Amino acid sequence: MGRLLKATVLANDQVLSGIYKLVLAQEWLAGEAKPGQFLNIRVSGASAPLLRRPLSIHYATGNQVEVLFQVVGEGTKLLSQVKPGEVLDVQGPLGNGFELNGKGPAILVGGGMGIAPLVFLAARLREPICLLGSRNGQLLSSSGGARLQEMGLELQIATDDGSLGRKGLVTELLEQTIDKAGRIYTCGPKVMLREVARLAIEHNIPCQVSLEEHMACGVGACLGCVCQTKTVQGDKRHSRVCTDGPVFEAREVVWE
Amino acid sequence: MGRLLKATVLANDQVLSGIYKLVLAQEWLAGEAKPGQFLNIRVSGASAPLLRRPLSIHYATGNQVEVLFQVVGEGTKLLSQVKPGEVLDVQGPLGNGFELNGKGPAILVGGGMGIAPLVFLAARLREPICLLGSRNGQLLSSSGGARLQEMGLELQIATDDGSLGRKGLVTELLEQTIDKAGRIYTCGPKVMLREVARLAIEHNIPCQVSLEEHMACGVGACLGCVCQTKTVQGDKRHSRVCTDGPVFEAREVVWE
Amino acid sequence: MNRKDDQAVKLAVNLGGIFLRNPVTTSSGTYGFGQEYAAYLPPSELGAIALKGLTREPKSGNQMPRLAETPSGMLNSIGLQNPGIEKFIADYLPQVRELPTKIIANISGNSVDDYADVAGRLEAAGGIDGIEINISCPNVKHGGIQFGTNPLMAAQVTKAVRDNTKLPVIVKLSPNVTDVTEIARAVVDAGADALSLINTLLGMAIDIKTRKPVLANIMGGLSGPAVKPVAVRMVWQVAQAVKVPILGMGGILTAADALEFILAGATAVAIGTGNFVNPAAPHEVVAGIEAYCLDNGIKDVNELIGAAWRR
Amino acid sequence: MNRKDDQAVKLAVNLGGIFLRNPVTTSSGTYGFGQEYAAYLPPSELGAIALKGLTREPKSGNQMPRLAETPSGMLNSIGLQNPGIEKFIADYLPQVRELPTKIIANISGNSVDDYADVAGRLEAAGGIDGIEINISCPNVKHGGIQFGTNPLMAAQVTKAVRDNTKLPVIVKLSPNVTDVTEIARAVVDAGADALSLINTLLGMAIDIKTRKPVLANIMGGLSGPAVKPVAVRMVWQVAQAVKVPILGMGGILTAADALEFILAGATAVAIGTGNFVNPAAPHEVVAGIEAYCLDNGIKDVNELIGAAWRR
Ligand SMILES: Cc1cc2nc3c(=O)[nH]c(=O)nc-3n(C[C@H](O)[C@H](O)[C@H](O)COP(=O)(O)OP(=O)(O)OC[C@H]3O[C@@H](n4cnc5c(N)ncnc54)[C@H](O)[C@@H]3O)c2cc1C
Ligand SMILES: Cc1cc2nc3c(=O)[nH]c(=O)nc-3n(C[C@H](O)[C@H](O)[C@H](O)COP(=O)(O)OP(=O)(O)OC[C@H]3O[C@@H](n4cnc5c(N)ncnc54)[C@H](O)[C@@H]3O)c2cc1C
Ligand SMILES: Cc1cc2nc3c(=O)[nH]c(=O)nc-3n(C[C@H](O)[C@H](O)[C@H](O)COP(=O)(O)O)c2cc1C
Ligand SMILES: Cc1cc2nc3c(=O)[nH]c(=O)nc-3n(C[C@H](O)[C@H](O)[C@H](O)COP(=O)(O)O)c2cc1C
Ligand code: FES
Ligand code: FES
Repeated sequence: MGRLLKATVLANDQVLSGIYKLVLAQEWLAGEAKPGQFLNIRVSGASAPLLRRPLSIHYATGNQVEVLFQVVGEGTKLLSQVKPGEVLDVQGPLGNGFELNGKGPAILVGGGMGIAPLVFLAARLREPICLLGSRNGQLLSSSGGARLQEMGLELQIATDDGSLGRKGLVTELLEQTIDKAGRIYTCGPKVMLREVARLAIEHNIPCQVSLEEHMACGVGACLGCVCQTKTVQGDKRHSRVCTDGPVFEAREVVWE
Repeated sequence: MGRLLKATVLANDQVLSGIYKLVLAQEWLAGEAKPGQFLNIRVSGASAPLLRRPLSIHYATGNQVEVLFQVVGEGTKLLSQVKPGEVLDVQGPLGNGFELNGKGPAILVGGGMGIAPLVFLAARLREPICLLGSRNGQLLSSSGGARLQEMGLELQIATDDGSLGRKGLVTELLEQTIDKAGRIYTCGPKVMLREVARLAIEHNIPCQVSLEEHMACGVGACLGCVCQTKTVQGDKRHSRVCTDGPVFEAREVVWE
Repeated sequence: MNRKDDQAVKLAVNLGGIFLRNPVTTSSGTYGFGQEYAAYLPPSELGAIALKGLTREPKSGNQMPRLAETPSGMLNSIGLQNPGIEKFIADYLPQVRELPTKIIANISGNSVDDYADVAGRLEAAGGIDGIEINISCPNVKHGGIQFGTNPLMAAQVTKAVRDNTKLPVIVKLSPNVTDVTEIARAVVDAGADALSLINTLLGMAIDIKTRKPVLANIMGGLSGPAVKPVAVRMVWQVAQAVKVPILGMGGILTAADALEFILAGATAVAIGTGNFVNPAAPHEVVAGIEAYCLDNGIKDVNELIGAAWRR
Repeated sequence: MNRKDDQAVKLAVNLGGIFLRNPVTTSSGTYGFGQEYAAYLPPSELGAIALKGLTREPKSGNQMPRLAETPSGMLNSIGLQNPGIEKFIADYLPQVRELPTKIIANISGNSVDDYADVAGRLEAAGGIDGIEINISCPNVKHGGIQFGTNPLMAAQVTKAVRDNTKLPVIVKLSPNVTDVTEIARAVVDAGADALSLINTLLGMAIDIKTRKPVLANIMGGLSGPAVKPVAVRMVWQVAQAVKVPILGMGGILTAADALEFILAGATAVAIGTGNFVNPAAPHEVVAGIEAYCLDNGIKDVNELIGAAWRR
């Protein structure tokens, strides 16, 4: 269960143009956090921007929690201006997170900023294989690729411009590797997730996908963030990404 | 005529709890500014707080313009958090300012934060006598009193708690000194202004009062900031504090 | 000794027969069925919780996207997603009933009969302290807003519910009308014990990249601080037009906001969007109202109701 | 060579017979008589300027305070302070006429006759390119808002002005109504060449220290970004209900805001409160619309009008 917390900013460094690594001192949160969970961070004391911003936990250890974020609008811009020593109003940890237990080799498939939360996940799994994709090599490294490499993991890389790894899509890497997979974990853009899910279902491999939706409450109270899911019997319903997810089993999601 | 300017923050220091001195690098503005004029400063890039904040020019010299302000709400709080090196969106100089020419000794009557703009005025007058009032001595010094003293001017001081100068009201000081006055300049709380105006009119001494009103445009376009004024014939009208003022001749104002 | 006896300030209010320990409640659709925020704020600190809107049949709600942030506000088009009255009573009410605060059920329908039926079933099931009739939800095609903008239909719905339950009946008014007092008078004459206002303002946003409306439902309801001036104005108008108590809401984040509503004539207030921004808001608002009363020598918060116009 | 020929994007629009060089105008009551902001923005960059509301007799306006800031917005209750039509024509019009942009006079009245008279005198005086009828000002006791909330009266005023002038007639609609399309249809049937919307939302604020309304006039008009979702929704509704062009406004600060209105169906937009926040806003909005068109291969801004619903 999440809590409303005060977290002191230890660092907030630009790791690449428009990408920041925010390091927070919050011991309780660091102890509680599970890979795949997220925080809901207040970015302004004024009434605009009004809503909290949902951001995944990039890493957590000791008394520190890290968030890796990209500046895309007003809220993330304000967050990028936060200075060490300031105290942030942080709600979390939120969401269900990834199920770490499972059989066979774990393959992690990350695209773009979706690589960020996989770093925390990779640290909690036994020798996962990481398939990473991004627009270019710099972006890929800065959104968690470099960190995964430092962890000594097997990486397979695809970039749109071929500046790092193979030129192409990360899902092409998955097609080649999927036979080795015991289970798949994935986070990234919707189109990528859909293709990863399709492959996993086709090969009958358990696959956990982390979804993203615009959120208001982050705790399941507003029903603003739903996605279509289905039961084994095929009954469809609206599930809340914030509390029923953000991590869903691929075959539960209605991918249209 | 005011302009829309970018001004680099050189310093923004807390001079006393809740009072800040903002120093801006803006050569054109520093050259153009006249005592009694004000700036309209944007305090947020977001839509809340929405309106600019009107703040008097505390001092201007060379390429620097100073503003002395008190944190009273959200806007001034945000302004107090601005760091050196940041660039502010400043509109000014606005308003008519004080008429510096006039006969006889000038007496300046300042109350509370109303002392701040008198510093710039005092620097442009020949040996004015400064009558200053505030809640206590610390506040009085920090809102411009110390600066006026450094300028070697004759100061007469009254504080509510008697911690500096005489215990009482600055208007009591004025009653004792008014016979020496050739002209009076005053800025401060409305009740004080009204009493200063009353004394000046009674003694038939020209008196320029600087008024304050909530503002939206600051340039005379919205008619939001009016005060009642009257002509010599006694015809009443609504005048704009931002452009017809903020400085008015005491006998033109309808003091009710 | 009862904790209340210690309090220097009396905060309890009577909202048309629902006795609230303090005037601060949470609004329908923003607080789920009362469980979601329980870890952040003990429900015992709240005057009441209004439940997510219920309908006769289950509703899966509108398509996504359902949310858009706007300057100091947000648009939502949830479309009354809810399990339906039957499943609610079976699966959710047992837990809801245990919440240590007053429970207000919020109901919507496509017909007068729907409203009466749902109200009756809720009373029969037990554990509900009051019924809030939502005649003003802008997010559903049939019913909803039509009832809320027409005084005759609003009165009809109110009367049907009134006749079918002994529970206190609150009617929730739409702000999307020319004269809110006209509707207010009509539903009070039809038997409303209290009024709540405002529901959301009808709004929309367009995505200039796709050149389409942001919300799948095209339009949605605007809430949050942006609407506060409109909400305070309507509470002010309605409070002077009718004699029943008012539950005021629309953009409340702080105790100062809540006090504006109370001074305008609200007996109690509800926090909606404010919970998303600050889950501790209801707690802070209660504490802030108490502090304000202490600072101003007010012994009973009821003295403040409508104080901005009552002379 | 004409500067316009160089432009890759055609920005000129026809607002019911008023030909604007670009779709960006400034709104009535926020731009004085066009002189106050001239030092900040060359009027030649604007599609048009709407003048501060004029009445038959001089008006000293409401008491102070007239302003209150609200979340992402502001309340005003100026009360149509203006020199009256006679003094305006004698003392101000000579300078207004020289402004290098289209001039829209905004008129208000206490009676149908007032409106017709002021419109006639303005046309006779010359130098005005269009008349905007303010039937929606919430800040005056008589006339004003009553005309704006009643379709019959709105039509009457429109027809009287229509019959008394050959100038293009724009009717400015109030958002404080249940169904804005009803009023829109009524005034278009009565001869309006264009519609402008929205005027301000009726709102209020209470000072919890004094326990009185902040504004001397009690209520005021809410404007600024807070109202944008309501304004975009109304433009969307009205644009699909009538065939005349729309001047869209309410909370525009940036080109993205302006594009929302155009995509919703506005032929041109007006910036009001945005000028106070950023006197360069109109310039930035024109530049931003042009850049958007270039980026998206749009040759003529007219292609974007209503593109969010026109298929
Ligand atoms: C569970 C979850 C985890 C996330 N983790 C990360 C992360 O680790 N790193 C990262 O860079 N980004 C992450 N995002 C996306 C991040 O929330 C958005 O980029 C951010 O909210 C944008 O805010 P803004 O004000 O800068 O942009 P604006 O576009 O101005 O935001 C406008 C509104 O839309 C919402 N919004 C915009 N984009 C998104 C989006 N992609 N997802 C949800 N809401 C959005 C904002 O919250 C805001 O309410 C995550 C989103 C979710 C739902
Ligand atoms: C011509 C002029 C010169 C001024 N010079 C100074 C100065 O040199 N130093 C200084 O400390 N203050 C000065 N003030 C007052 C200053 O403008 C306000 O304290 C400030 O706007 C408060 O903003 P806020 O957001 O912190 O407070 P809030 O109370 O949150 O502001 C809410 C709204 O009310 C307005 N407002 C609140 N108080 C005032 C006020 N006293 N006057 C005008 N508008 C107000 C704000 O601008 C804002 O729009 C001056 C005001 C005027 C009109
Ligand atoms: C996400 C969301 C869902 C809502 N659902 C309902 C509802 O089911 N029934 C209802 O009467 N009001 C509903 N409302 C309206 C709120 O109860 C409240 O009237 C409105 O949001 C204004 O208050 P606020 O500004 O504090 O949010 C909803 C509001 C939001 C934001
Ligand atoms: C200070 C002020 C004065 C106004 N005066 C008038 C007026 O005289 N006539 C009129 O039709 N509208 C008047 N308006 C309404 C604006 O023209 C505009 O319709 C409204 O403010 C919404 O646009 P905005 O959010 O861009 O300000 C006024 C608005 C403000 C803020
Ligand atoms: S964000 Fe409110 S339910 Fe998920
Ligand atoms: S602030 Fe607009 S006229 Fe003075």
